[in-house]
Amino acid sequence: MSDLLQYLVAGLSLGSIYALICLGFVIIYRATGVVNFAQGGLVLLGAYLTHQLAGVWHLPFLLAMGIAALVMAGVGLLIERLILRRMVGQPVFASILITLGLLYVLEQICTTIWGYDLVMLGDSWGVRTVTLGALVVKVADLWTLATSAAALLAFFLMFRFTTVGIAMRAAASDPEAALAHGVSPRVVQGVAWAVAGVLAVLAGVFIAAGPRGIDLTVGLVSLRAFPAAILGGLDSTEGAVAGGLTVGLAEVLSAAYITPNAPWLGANVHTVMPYLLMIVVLMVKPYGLFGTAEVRRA
Amino acid sequence: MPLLEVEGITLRFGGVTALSGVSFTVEPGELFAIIGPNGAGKTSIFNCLNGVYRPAEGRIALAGQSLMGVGATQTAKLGIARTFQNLGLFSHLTVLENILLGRHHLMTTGFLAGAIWWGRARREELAQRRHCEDIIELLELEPYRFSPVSLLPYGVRKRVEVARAVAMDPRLLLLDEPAAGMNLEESEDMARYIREINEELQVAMILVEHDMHMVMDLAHRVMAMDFGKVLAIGLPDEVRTNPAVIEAYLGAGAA
Amino acid sequence: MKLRLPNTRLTTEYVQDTALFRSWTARTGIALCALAWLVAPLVLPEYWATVLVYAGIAAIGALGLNLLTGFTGQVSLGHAAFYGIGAYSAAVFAERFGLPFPFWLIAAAAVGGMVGGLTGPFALRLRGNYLVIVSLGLLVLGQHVFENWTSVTGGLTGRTVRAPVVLGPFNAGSLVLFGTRLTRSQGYLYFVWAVVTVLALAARNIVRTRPGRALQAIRDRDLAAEVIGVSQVHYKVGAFVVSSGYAACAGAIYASYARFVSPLDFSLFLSIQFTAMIVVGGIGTIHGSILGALFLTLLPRAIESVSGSLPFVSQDGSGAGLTVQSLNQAMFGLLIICFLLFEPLGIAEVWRRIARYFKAWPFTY
Amino acid sequence: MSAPVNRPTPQSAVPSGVASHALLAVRNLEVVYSDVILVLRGVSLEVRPQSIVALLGANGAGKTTLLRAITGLLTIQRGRCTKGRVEVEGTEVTGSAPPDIVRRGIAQVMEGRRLFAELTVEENLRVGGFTRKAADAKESLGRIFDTFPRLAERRKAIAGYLSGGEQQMVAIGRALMTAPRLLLLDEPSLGLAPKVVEQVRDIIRAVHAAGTSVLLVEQNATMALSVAHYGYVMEHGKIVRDGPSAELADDQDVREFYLGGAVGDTRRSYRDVKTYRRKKRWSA
Repeated sequence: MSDLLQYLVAGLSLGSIYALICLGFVIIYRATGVVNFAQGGLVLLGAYLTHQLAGVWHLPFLLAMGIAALVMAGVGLLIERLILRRMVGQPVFASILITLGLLYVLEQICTTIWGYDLVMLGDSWGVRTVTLGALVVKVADLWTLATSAAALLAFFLMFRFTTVGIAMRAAASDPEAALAHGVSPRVVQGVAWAVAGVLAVLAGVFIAAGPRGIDLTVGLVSLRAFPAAILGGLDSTEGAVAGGLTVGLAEVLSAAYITPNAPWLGANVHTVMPYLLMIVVLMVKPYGLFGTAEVRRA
Repeated sequence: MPLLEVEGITLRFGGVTALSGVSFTVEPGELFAIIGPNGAGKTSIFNCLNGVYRPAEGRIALAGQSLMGVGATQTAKLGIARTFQNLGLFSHLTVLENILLGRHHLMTTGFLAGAIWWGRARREELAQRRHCEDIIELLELEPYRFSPVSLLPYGVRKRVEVARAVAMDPRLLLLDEPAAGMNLEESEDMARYIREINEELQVAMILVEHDMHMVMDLAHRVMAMDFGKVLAIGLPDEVRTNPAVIEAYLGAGAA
Repeated sequence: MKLRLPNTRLTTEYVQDTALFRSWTARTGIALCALAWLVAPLVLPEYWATVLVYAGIAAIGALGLNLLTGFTGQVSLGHAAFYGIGAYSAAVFAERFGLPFPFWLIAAAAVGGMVGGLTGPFALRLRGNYLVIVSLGLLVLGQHVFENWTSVTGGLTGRTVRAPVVLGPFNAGSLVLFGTRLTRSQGYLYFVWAVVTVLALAARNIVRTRPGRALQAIRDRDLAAEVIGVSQVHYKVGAFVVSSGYAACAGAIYASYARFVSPLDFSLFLSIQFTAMIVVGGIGTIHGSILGALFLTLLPRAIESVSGSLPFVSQDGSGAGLTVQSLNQAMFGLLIICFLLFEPLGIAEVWRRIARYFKAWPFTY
Repeated sequence: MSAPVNRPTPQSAVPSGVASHALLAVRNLEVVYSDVILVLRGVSLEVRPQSIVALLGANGAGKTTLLRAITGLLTIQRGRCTKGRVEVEGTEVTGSAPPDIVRRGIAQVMEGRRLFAELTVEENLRVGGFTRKAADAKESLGRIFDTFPRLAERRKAIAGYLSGGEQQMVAIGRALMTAPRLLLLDEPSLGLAPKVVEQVRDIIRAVHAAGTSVLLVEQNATMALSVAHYGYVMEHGKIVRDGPSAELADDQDVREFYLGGAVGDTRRSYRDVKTYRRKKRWSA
């Protein structure tokens, strides 16, 4: 029983990381209608930057994270400014392909600077744990949970009440009409990419925290967040979080219960679990659990 | 026997009732017009007729054969052709290719035969091409045969769409605002084509159009709708002077 | 997508409109290509012959992906999985079932096509972004199977493949021409590019006849296509079958030529490479697929051959610094970005512009 | 194709005298798409303060392109002004970005209304006030709800579910959120029932009465000329006729080709359309 609880906490913590990555997808999807395949690259870069600041230059960890977040917001802005801005009015698949191209460029920038070997993040949480009753919980996991809860709340408030948030929804609905009313896609998409950059740092840090460390596979974790985003529906904030948590739990629980009992499914069946789950759900609900259907009109 | 019988169809989306108890018939060779404010359900009727939407209640039959539960692809084969309010053309294809696509359901070449080309595919392409030339001539599209549709002016595109619909050899042609966004000159041309298709080719038509003059001049019978219900069906003059229609749609200023 | 301006030409018979190569320049171009096909294997050094064999294999895969993405509008990241299925099927059919040459190739393509057809239903229910991610999921599942179905795939360590291309006196592995024994790569160069030619013509013919028009209709306006009688079920599934059949065919030839395959050969990066090929070559054009495959296969080799003299590229594979490998991977990303930004119609369009300058061009639009 | 026609320089039918500059002036504008397709070929047009100006013409004549050139939306469609200038109150704004144009007091209602269908009425209006300070936007919102009480009733309704007339109200209200001095209306009657077209005409009059000038782009010449003071007729990227509305409405060519009137006073029936037609004088 306490095993199960332990797994649940681990699953929720992993799920929160997915949720942070998904929120990155959601904000860009909402602002531009594009799935950002490069988010994994941003996550990787965010983690490496924090490593550089905290692990190599020995800045205080939270300060390092803050600086990395600022830099990554800038990187997001830069990507929007140099590349995505020129794609306004182009077909969706072109934008998808562009972000895929970007993913490869970002990954190679990281390996060029930091190499292929595992490096440590230099976080202050390390392997510290706290004991809550029968549960032993990693401090980093608690931070992960708290941060994603805060990010979710901030998102909800922004899209519902702030003018920028409403403008972002308007721009997603009809970019040209929004532009005609002075909602510059520069502002909206710039904000979206900057926020995505900040979220990438958070996700990257929490993936790499503790003994895990950073290498190229940190970016692969983000690929597993896609099924989470799809499960929730690409345009839904609540969906991103629900999808993230579901996938996190599914992954941890299947690693704990399926792999030992069904070895013929392969040793790492838990890594494909998110995708399996996604495919099953999409067959039933083509726009995810919370997503809004595209209206098909004649 | 009427060509098309629509009996009490009702269509709902979530909580909204788009059509409620709509009934009408179209005779062979008739030019039947539907008028009504935006959102009255005119396009919804088209969508029910060609199988895009499934009405919750009612009955639709084409020449005695029920259309209920028949998918969009099948209705094309049964002889219902349609144009779209905001154009349903394939913009990267040429005018000729668009019209040939109208012949799609009358052709048989599959992937394999197409890939081989020599033999069946080639014979069929040439035969259908010959047929399409007649339609190109009818709608005076000769200068545009090989132009991608997206490079053409709006008025010509509307004509290409009608050509594609005619290429389907339909028994019933649904025209959704064929003259919308056209100037008088283009509207008059369109009216001429509509009459030619109706009278020369003997194709029955349902015409949805906001240009009241065009509707009243061309249609044999007119149905007026509002809020998914039928307000009146009758000869153009009867509908025009119907007080309910004036109140809901035409307004006091209209003659 | 940007638009191509129409070609204007004068013909008096419909038959003339159906000629594939209409102008004298087109016919000259084709003749030159044929000549190059005959001569190149004999004069190229072994290294470049090998490279061109891989380029041909890539071209076959790219043709398939372009039919799906360029002509039907379905973006898919699953192409590498079908390529892998083709490779393993070739191994199984040729080795375990002992099928002779054309049959293992056809069987492999058929298996790929069938599995592709099974994924068709996803495309029917999903659109745009959702489909892309599901195709990514299918690739991941495929890789999982490749890694774990060890009796067929040899697992992560990979397996050897014996699937010789031997048909009567023709043996691509050791071809004898004019009394000279050609190397394996030279022999395969003839074979692979012959297959490319046949499959390119087939694709071209599909595209200009009824099924191809239906695919493009679905791409441009799916609802309107359905209303005029084009069945989305039929043609979307059909597009997946044909496209994955092409991919599997490419994979089978790859396995036959390389004689060794492992799951690492069929990663997401391969899908990205195919995607880059059609973007760079020209989305929605047949010859663009081939041009893109050639360009993107030759470019990394060219970079490798000059990398020794590039100061910022380190030769050693570990640690930091820009390696040839990362430079190549980054190059694919950069090329995708640059072409989509500055020349969305790809090399095919650049070529067209040059050709229009000379008044006419093979494979007229 | 068509030779330039001698015509008087455009001037408003409404005596202004107040401002020395036109509110909006387009001078000899040329627009090219994708570097090859010439859409506007030397267009000049003026809107004086306190006036309603109509721009008539067929689809593809270049009316929407002209609006895009004014509002800066041209670049999205790969279009470019290659010659001429656009001035707002004497200041050149050719090629400015849309938000700058909006800040200069020009608002537009795009063809087809283009509401943000998933947003509520109030959210749609708030987007219209994006370029303004929060307090100003709030004040405008209140004023629009006063002008269109119907919108106040439906402020929480999802815009996509409104009727055609209500949607047009939201679209116009959204444009008025910036308290513009000039409102550009692109085909406001398109796809609306005749009765609703009358409502739209009343709204335009109300907007004008409240002190905003209007440039009305329409195919529906009858409606446009009935509300405008001055009109321009555009064909193939050129202005071929202009004059006070009453004069235009009496012009024989305009009557025949835009108002559907024959030389006499009875309307020509669509049943009697002949293939032969009289050549327009302006494209002689």
